[in-house]
Amino acid sequence: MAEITLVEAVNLALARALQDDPNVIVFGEDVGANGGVFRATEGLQARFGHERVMDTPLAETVLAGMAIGMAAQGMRPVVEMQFMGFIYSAIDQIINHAGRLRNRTRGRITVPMVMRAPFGGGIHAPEHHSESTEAMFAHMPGIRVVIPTSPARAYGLMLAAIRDPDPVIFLEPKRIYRMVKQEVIDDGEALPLDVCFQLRDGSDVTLVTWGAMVHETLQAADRLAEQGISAEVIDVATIKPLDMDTILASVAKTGRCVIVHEAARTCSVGAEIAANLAEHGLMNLFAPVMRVSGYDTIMPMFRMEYDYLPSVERILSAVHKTLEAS
Amino acid sequence: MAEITLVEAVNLALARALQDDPNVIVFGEDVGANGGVFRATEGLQARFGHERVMDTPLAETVLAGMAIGMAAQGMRPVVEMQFMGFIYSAIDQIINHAGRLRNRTRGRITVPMVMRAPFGGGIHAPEHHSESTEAMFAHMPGIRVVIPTSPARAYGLMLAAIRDPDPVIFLEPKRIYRMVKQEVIDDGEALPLDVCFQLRDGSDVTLVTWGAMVHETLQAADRLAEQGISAEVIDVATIKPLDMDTILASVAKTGRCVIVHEAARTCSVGAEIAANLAEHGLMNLFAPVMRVSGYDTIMPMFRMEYDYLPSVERILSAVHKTLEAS
Amino acid sequence: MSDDPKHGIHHVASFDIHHSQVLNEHSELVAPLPYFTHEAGALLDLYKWMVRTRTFDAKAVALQRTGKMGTYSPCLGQEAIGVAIGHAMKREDVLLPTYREQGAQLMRSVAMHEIFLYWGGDERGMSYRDQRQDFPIAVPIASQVPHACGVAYAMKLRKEPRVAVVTLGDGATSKGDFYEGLNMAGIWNLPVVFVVTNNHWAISLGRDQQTAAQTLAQKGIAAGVPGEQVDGNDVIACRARIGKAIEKARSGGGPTLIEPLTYRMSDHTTADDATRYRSKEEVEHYKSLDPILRLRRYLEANKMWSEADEAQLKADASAEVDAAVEIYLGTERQAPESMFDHLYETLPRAYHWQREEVKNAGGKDHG
Amino acid sequence: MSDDPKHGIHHVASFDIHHSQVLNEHSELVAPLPYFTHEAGALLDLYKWMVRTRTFDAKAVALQRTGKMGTYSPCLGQEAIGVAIGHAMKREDVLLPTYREQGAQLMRSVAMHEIFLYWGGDERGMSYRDQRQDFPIAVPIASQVPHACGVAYAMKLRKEPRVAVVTLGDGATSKGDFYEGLNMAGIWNLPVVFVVTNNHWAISLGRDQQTAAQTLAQKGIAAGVPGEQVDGNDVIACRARIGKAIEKARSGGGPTLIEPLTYRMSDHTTADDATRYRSKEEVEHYKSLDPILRLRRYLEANKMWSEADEAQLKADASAEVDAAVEIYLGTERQAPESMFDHLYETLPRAYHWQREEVKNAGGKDHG
Ligand SMILES: Cc1ncc(C[n+]2csc(CCOP(=O)(O)OP(=O)(O)O)c2C)c(N)n1
Ligand SMILES: Cc1ncc(C[n+]2csc(CCOP(=O)(O)OP(=O)(O)O)c2C)c(N)n1
Ligand SMILES: [Mg+2]
Ligand SMILES: [Mg+2]
Repeated sequence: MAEITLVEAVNLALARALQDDPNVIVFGEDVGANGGVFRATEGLQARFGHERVMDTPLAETVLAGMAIGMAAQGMRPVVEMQFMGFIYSAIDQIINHAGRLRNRTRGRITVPMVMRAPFGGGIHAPEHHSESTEAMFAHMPGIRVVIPTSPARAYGLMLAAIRDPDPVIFLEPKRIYRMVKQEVIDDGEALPLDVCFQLRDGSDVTLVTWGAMVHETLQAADRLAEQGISAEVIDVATIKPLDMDTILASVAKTGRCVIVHEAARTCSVGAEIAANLAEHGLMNLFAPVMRVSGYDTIMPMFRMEYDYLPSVERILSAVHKTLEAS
Repeated sequence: MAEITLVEAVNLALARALQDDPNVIVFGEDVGANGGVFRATEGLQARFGHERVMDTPLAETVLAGMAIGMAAQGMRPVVEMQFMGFIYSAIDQIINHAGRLRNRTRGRITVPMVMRAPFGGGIHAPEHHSESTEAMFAHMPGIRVVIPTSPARAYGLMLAAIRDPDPVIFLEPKRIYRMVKQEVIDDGEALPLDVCFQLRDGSDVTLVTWGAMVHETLQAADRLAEQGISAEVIDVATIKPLDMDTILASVAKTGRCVIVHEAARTCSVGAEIAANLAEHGLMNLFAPVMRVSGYDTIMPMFRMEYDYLPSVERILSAVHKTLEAS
Repeated sequence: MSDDPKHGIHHVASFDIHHSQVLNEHSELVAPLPYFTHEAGALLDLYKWMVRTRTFDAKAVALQRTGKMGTYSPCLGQEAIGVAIGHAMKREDVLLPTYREQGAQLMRSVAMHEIFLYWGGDERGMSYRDQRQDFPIAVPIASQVPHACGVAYAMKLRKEPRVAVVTLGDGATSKGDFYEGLNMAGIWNLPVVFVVTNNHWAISLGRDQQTAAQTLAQKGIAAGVPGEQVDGNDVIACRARIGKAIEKARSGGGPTLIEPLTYRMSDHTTADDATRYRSKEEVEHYKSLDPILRLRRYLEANKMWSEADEAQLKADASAEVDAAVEIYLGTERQAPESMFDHLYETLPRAYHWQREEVKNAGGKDHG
Repeated sequence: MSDDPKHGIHHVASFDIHHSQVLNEHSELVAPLPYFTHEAGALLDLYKWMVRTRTFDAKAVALQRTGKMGTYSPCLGQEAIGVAIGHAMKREDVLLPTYREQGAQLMRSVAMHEIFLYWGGDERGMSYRDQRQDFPIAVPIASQVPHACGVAYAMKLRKEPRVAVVTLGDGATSKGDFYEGLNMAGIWNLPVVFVVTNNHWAISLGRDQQTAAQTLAQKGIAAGVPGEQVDGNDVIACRARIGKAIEKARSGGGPTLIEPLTYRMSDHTTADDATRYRSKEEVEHYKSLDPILRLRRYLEANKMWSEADEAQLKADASAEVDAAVEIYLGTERQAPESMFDHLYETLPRAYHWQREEVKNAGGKDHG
């Protein structure tokens, strides 16, 4: 078993799903001969044919809507949005239809679709190619929002997303598409879609994160360890539904929480986690819940993008503040 | 000076702005002869002509985009989205352009537009006509989100929104469009766009709310008063930027906070407020921060909509919980 | 611009739009009866379904007016189109309707009381006990068009001889969703028929303010999809042209756009007051084109229909509608916690407490 | 379907699409020189700007390749269209460009170093010191079309004799924004010209997979907007037709859609590898249609241009580009807190602490 990257794991899971289930189809802009602009769909069209792996015109509204129509007919469409910056034309279809059809029809029509999109900054991409707006989707009822952060989790969560009977927004942190390699066994095993993954065990502070920020957060945990501070690291992974049980249990143990994310701060998933702590975990908190996040400003173009993205220092400084607070 | 309703106050402010500034124009679906489906634009076309008050085809993307183009040319467009349920096709234009053009061009092109939309439930409207998704907009950088809750505030905030040099999403709680009448003086005075309004003074608990829920929240405060509990009531009014100073000061005084809103819970504006309390107000809190909110489910059709909307009882029960907690 | 080789100008492409009619406003045949009428009783079927639809529609308005139902969108005057669609489709096809396709929906086994429930604010009005595949109406205008392309793609991929029929209004043609879907259908030669009902109004916006295009049928040209007009108050022509388009799609011939020309005789919905924006004269004019009257006169002139038949039909239709009203009014509210029961296949743990809270909430005091 | 009154079928409307050319691929005039060429030096101007654009474009690619700039989208082979637009527009008009309109942008006083800054990841590349009204490129494809309608509406309302010119690609024509904008322009007869550059590719999607429509020009028919094709590698025809459309719009004649036919000679961007999805033969074929070579041969044949002129022009252009590179590379980073300085006219109090935090953040350790 060779070691593979996160984007290769996405590809592996897609191939597996296409292989296992004739209802699975993959489509989007440039996913065919080009293999997707990040090569996530490389080789799939050659292997599974033009009817099951289709290049489409540039039209995100109809891409989303077609996925809904296909899913309503019992297919398992996996539609790619080329970048999260272009997903907004699909929002009407997601919030008004994908997330609602089961409920509207009392279970008669269901929408087992997956919408994939690479997201996040840090790869020196052009304007509009680096945003993180997962919170907008987390606010919508009736859907799931999933973010993998390792090759193994990308594989297992993607399979779970495709097999899930409800719509899943699957956001891929493109900065770490090729950052690490890991052995991934193509055994068709899915991972659960509603639990956090605990990446580090710790006792002094809980670091909660998701997406590419796992990278900085783990580094911060290493540095804290050097300083004798034991940080628990949680990868939320399924942003919606949110597994607060795991986070609350961790904070009950550590008494401190720092949430780290790339997205703009206001009404972010970080806000939701902190709000839950203020409601259900308050009495366990020794210190303010800190959020180290993207700012409430436009994601800068790439010359300044690393001034925007939370750094290891910003995480460390927040942790130290929570340690001083009590 | 006659007493007028909230929707009449919107109309009065629009007329005033059209009168005062030739750059102001009003457009949208059915805003002309029909006066808007809620009559917010009643009489404006007759008074200001078809070129400044225009009926448009049914096409929310281009409506939003045209407003941006007009604003870039120095006009002050006020575009109506007929219901919030149909605003989603405009999101791409708002997040990718309206909120960004000033920043992208380092101030060269600005977007002084207003997008109005009635929102919220409780009027026995058809499907898709009752949602509250203000949090999605509050997450977007570069814009303002404003929600009036009285005729006077509707008038003053609308004028402020139109005069503001940046894009404003102006959400009108339609359940209270005609609920109360109030004397409004047509003096052209705008209200500030970045402060909360304190509706009641209190010392035992802070109730924070916005939109139509102001109605239930004030009633809850009355009932609490009968029980000898003094509740401070804050109408957030400008959801973005969020005036946390006022809220934090109130909670510093009361030590307890209950946030009341119609919108779905996850990643709501309520989450943002609670998160700020967990970060900046923690040491003042005697009790968990409670959110009484819409549920994380599809807004039900009207036979069950009042099971979804926070009720006075739900607010009271939350307040009592915070009082018992400490 | 015209062909002018001396000035370097060459003609590249030509397009034509046609309109068809079979039974004109005077109930005269202006064309031979189309093939489908060879089936015994076909015309009578169309007639009966139109009357049934109108009876249903009138009752729905009455229910709203008497406070027993919410806002409702009548299909008065447009019955020919819905019934033509319902008659032309096969059971296994899929309809993606607007809120004025009651005729088609009833013919496709949506129960009358389900439609009442829907406008009565109850989700069960979309559960369609006897119709498992058709979509419920899409309230966000034109957003159903992309779904139709997806449904049709699935049919095509699986090589099933089935067709998706999507209906929309003149107003819907201004929305990007419509055009994006049309374009997709063209590229993939999908088995989908677009019925664009031009009833001349989109709430208060008249057809001529909706687009500068001379016809709505020509919008197909933008996507390489053939388009045509048909007299939308002539149920025979509607049934013939829509049927032809459906069978063409079924046999791999690809999509068609059909623009039936008709008129919204009612207010936009029961919440609307059309006198604010259109003239009585206009409405009166269109009354004379009524699709039901038109066919009835033809049937009577050809001894296919009598006063007695009419009386019987009306009585039957009323009885049927009244029975549905009874079911509707007798339907208990759903349990409040049901708002969580169809959110996901299995409600995630994260929301269990919310379901419990709704379930246990006593009153709903909103002052 | 054809006219057939006996079967109740009547013809309603006809539409034609034409293509124009002035200088063919062999550099022969196939039409009289258009009016604009009567202005002395007009042809030379077009030529010089095309060469200047290509010189700039090649340098931008080189900067990216050597790690001095980010991803860039070349306009190689499409220079005629941009230059025709730039030449036809008046200063007071407004351009809403794509990322391949460098020719037009340079002619409209966008500085070369600004374009470098943009692709170098610096917002100041959109501040256009000498061009205050034109839009920066819209990265979300087709989303600029609605803006153009708004700009044009403002011009019309104020009775200013100005025109908005919006450019887009073949890929953009599949997006609803394009169609919605086109429809608006038709209804309100707006002073806007849509230049739809058909370069046969949208990243890896070929023109024929983009739409089943025979031409892109015919998409105008859907909105009642006249559409036409023009040889996009013939700068003279482009300038003539685009100029004509602009002046028509200026004088109240309403919108036009122009489809210049050309070819994307380069990869989609410097991050793309077009050999994955298209053949060498195809690229080679289009090389022979090069717009710059085509005009040069004509100018030389007519003694309007010499080897020496060419050498001088190239030297001048290179010097100009090199000077811009120097400014670009010498431009200091913006202060990090500047990310808050153009967020609102006045930064709301709520965000002051964030600005302070960025300002005071020392390192940016990301491992
Ligand atoms: C996207 C969207 N925008 C606005 C509305 C509000 N609305 C409901 S019906 C309607 C007019 C529709 O006109 P048309 O498509 O001609 O259908 P008709 O009502 O005539 O059958 C409008 C604007 C909506 N439902 N969806
Ligand atoms: C809405 C949107 N979807 C996807 C993309 C990614 N993307 C960038 S360019 C492009 C192709 C554009 O093709 P075309 O309009 O023909 O312009 P060209 O590149 O040929 O000049 C795509 C899909 C985008 N920028 N915006
Ligand atoms: Mg209509
Ligand atoms: Mg192209």
